[in-house]
Amino acid sequence: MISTAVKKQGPFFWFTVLCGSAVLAFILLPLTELLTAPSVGMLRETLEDPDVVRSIGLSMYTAGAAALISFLFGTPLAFLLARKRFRGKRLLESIIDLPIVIPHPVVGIAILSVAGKNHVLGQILHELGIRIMGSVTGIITVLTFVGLPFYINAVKDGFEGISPRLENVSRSLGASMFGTFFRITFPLAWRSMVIGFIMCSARAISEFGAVVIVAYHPMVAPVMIYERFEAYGLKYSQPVAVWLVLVCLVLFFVLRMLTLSRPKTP
Amino acid sequence: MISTAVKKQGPFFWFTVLCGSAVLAFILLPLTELLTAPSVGMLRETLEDPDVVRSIGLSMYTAGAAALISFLFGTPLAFLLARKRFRGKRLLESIIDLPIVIPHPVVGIAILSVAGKNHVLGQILHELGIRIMGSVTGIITVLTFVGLPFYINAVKDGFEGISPRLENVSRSLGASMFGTFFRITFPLAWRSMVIGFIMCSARAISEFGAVVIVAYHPMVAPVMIYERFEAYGLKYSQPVAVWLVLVCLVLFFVLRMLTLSRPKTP
Amino acid sequence: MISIQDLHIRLSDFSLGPLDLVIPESEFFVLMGPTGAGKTVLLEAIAGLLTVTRGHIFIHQKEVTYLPPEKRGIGIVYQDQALFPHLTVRNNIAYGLRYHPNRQDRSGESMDGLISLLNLSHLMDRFPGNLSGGEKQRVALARALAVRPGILLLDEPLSALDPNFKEEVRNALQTLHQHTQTTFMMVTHDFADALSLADRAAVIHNGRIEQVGQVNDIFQKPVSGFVADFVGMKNVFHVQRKGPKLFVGPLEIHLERPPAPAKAHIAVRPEDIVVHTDAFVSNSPNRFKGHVVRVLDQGFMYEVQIRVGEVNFKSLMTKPSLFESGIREGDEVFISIRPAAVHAF
Amino acid sequence: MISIQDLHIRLSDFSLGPLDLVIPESEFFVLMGPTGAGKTVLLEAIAGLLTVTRGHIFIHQKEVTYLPPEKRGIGIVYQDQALFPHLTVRNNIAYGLRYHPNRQDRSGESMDGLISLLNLSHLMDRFPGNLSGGEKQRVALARALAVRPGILLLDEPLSALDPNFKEEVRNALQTLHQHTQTTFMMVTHDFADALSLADRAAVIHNGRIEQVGQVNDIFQKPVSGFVADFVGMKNVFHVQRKGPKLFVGPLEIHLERPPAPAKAHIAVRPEDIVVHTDAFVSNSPNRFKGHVVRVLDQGFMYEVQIRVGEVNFKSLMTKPSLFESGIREGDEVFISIRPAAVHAF
Repeated sequence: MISTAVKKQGPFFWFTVLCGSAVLAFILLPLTELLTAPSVGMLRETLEDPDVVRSIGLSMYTAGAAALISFLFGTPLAFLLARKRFRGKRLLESIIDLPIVIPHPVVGIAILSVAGKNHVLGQILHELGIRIMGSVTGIITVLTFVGLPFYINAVKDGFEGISPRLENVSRSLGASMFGTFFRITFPLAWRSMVIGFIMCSARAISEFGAVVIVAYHPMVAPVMIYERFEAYGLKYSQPVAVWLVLVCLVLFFVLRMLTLSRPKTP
Repeated sequence: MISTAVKKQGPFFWFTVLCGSAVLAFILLPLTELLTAPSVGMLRETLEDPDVVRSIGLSMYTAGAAALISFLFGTPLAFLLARKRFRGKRLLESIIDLPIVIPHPVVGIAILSVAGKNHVLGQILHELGIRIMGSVTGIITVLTFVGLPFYINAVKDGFEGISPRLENVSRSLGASMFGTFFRITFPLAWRSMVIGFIMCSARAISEFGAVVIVAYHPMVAPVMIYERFEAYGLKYSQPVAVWLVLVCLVLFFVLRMLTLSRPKTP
Repeated sequence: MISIQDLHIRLSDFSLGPLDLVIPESEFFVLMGPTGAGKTVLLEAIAGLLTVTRGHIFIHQKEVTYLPPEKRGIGIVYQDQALFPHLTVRNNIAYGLRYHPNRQDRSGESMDGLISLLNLSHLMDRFPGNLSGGEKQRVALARALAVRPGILLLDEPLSALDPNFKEEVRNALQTLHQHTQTTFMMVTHDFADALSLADRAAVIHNGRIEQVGQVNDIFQKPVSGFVADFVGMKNVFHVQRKGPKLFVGPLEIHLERPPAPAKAHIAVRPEDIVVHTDAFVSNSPNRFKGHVVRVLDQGFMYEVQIRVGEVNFKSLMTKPSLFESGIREGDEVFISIRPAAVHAF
Repeated sequence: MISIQDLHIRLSDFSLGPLDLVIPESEFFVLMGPTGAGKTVLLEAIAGLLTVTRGHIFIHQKEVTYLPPEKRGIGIVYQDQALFPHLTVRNNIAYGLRYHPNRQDRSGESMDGLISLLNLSHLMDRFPGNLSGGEKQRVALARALAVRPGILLLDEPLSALDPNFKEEVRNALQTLHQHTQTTFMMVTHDFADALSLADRAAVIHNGRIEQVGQVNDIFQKPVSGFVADFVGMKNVFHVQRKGPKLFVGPLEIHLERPPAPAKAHIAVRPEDIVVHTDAFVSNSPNRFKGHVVRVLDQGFMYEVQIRVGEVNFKSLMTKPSLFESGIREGDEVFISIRPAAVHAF
């Protein structure tokens, strides 16, 4: 009797399952093939190559720095967007999302356009001894540009989830807005800041097109993968790619865990 | 009397405005510099270069094709995710989001890994005469991989906004699930499909790192911008970049308009 | 006719059944019960929108338990109307006709009849977004009935409507039921709707039927404490018998007529418990002295809870009368209950 | 003391004022009014959380109109308690103390006093997430009062609570007001709370004060149709005078005593309008024949609307009595009103 309980699903249902399986295979097949292609020995050997370790380290360092800059400048802006209503707010939000849609090499070219010597800003940077082209500074600038929207949007959502009444009560008890932010808003929003930080880092660490324009050297991991592929072919680029993917997957699963276990603020 | 109505904002407010302005300048300065750098003459001249027109055309064609494939395979999957509860749904959603976090050159390498001759799938493709490496097919495959999650997530949200009761009523009136989907669900969700289509296209058109691995030729616009930059320098890459950015901005503003004017389904 | 036999439905957070129910041809049947009792689950199971775990559903002697909804010939009308927002009123109503080609010829006629019966002719080219709640619900009724279903399920069709539209739709329901052969099965939590529309009714609770029968009987002769409470008898007590006398705790309760020996409970409506502040102004045999333990605001009324020894009584007072009497929590008061107001079951 | 002069607040979708109000030191003042009347806006303006468009707010003779909230010495307690979820009860209560160093020495004492007064000592190391609604609200009260504010604003502190917790917090409010010098200003829509707690009250409507005075006076002697309606007098009519006689439309209305000539309205509570089905069983001079135009379900009661000629009366009946009398819409009925139940204003 119980067996009839599984009501027969219609053809439409099986059609959606079929399409879903195709999509799943399309995403998972290349990734599993990539991860299983190099032997363990090759993976270990790759890790002993100081260039590889340096490039992955540089990728993590520059992506982290970009996320840190986003945290410093983006947090107050996210708070402003979450708490205030003002004219032009939608325009401002659109501008913040712009870096998401700009083609990646164009981002690099746009940044070099202001950093060049025939631009006022470029001259100022030159006199200060700051170099964008081919420098770690340049890489961080580019990665901040592509990662910033992800940080701001995540943290804005986080701030919107905190009742402004908590801040009102804090101020009525004598705390200034600065004090209120550091004693109430910040401790309650740190989780969304971590989420924003990870999303920003993940986006930054996977960037290639913008970085390769601004700085082929020093070499971040995606550029090194590209170079190995161009110079030695698929087989020699795979082990580096596996290591970089693993870094990204760790970030991704930490992010998922944080997002799914997210408690509601009362 | 009215002048005192503008209550003095505290220092915290001005601090957030300051940070906001810095972020705004950081995003807008490079973009405006890029857009204003080439003269009108150079822009016109660039448009007369058949290579440029061909590459932008190829970018739009391949991005559109990727969005179309996402539409065909992603729509049923999005419907499944929006309507059914099942075990492993969160895992499935995580897998669909995976392409977002994979570094761009790694996407290309992963796709080549299954398309190579030492992989079963690659052999099948080879026998069918389908080439991935250096072909339009390969470009479309790569762009579909990076764009698919954007389409599925947008359309899933759209389906979730349509009451399943409308579908229930349709079926109680005699329509099958296929009939119901085409007469009720599809006409009500087309807006979110257009949004998903544009988001997928925008993501695909801006991709560089994955494409450059799979196909340097035929040349999509981001690859051409990169080549011009490498071969002739910043000044010669800018006009092409401007035209590509304009295409992206048009997509972006159509998207914003569609998103903001989105009506609630009753 | 609907016949439900030994129905079980298990959902992740709710389970319904075992449930047996027979609703004769052309009846107007009402399903009542508190939120979460399973009213909508039962409706959706009959319509084929939910998977049945066990049991059988027959429509006109034909088993439909595992048929898809489009093969059952059951119409459904939701509280939120669920009109197709992208279709005109005309196309909403005609939506199902293409799936019933054998009824097409007659349906043209039947549709015109429905449209004039429901007074919709001036709305045919409008879109649902521009209609009032009452108009929407009338369109939903026309759409469901246009394909001449054997059964029409109505999921609280009146409760989301403004009072003036409620009347309009209630009248429409009455008219439609008179003019069609369709069996109506309506979920409601409003007694007035049940009383004015239905022949028979069932009270459902925790996925099981508590009582089924004539609407008046359910209201006047509840068979269980739950139903008594549900129909507004807030004072339900277990009684002990000592010879011919009935006791609730230490209090002797007098009834108009001695109840049958099987009846072990009594119920009193809160408005039948009169509260006095001063002394025994009543000559009822049921007079007790107690104190007010709680005064609860209930919108137009206050529920006053009076504790007499170990027994809690609930009385209903209007706001002005509470205010004028000056009764507050903790006050000593006197209550009286007419013997005729005491129901035994 | 709070003194508000010519206050105007313009928000994007609401405007308040002109509004003048004086609340003396240590009073328990209640602000009543329908949803959207501006009660919370007024409270937030006093607390400094909203920008004032025009006018002045004085606290203890000192103008605070443009001071930031942290410089006003005004406590605020919200309906949802707004406890800091990441701090223990102890740290919630002590939160404001560091900003009041001159009160620190005394505050240690005062905090202990508050904690025992509010019976919170066993909860000090718990987090707000684990507390009941009543406990949360008591912690919110302790937190607000720990810094000894001159004014305590309470935004419907009782309305989100379960009935049993409501009583607990109401008692706490009463105790606190007796033990502190703080002026309490509470928003509520519950008459029982206003009657049991407040000295004086104001009724606010569309951003303006309709009536201000003793709570009992507002309840018994409304000065406007809106207030009469708000306190539950649903039958408000304009009267014409013909010599000594009073008419509502064509109906002559008898009062116990002839009203002052300036009074042009009468009001009758719906529960004072008695509906009969059979004939004139009442000997009231106010007896009219009409028909039922609508029966509205209001939870425990039905509002029965009776049209007598051009005049609509609203009566309140319990569900069982409506059912027993068999009254339905369209029926012819008879109504009677005692002269003593007619209020003039």
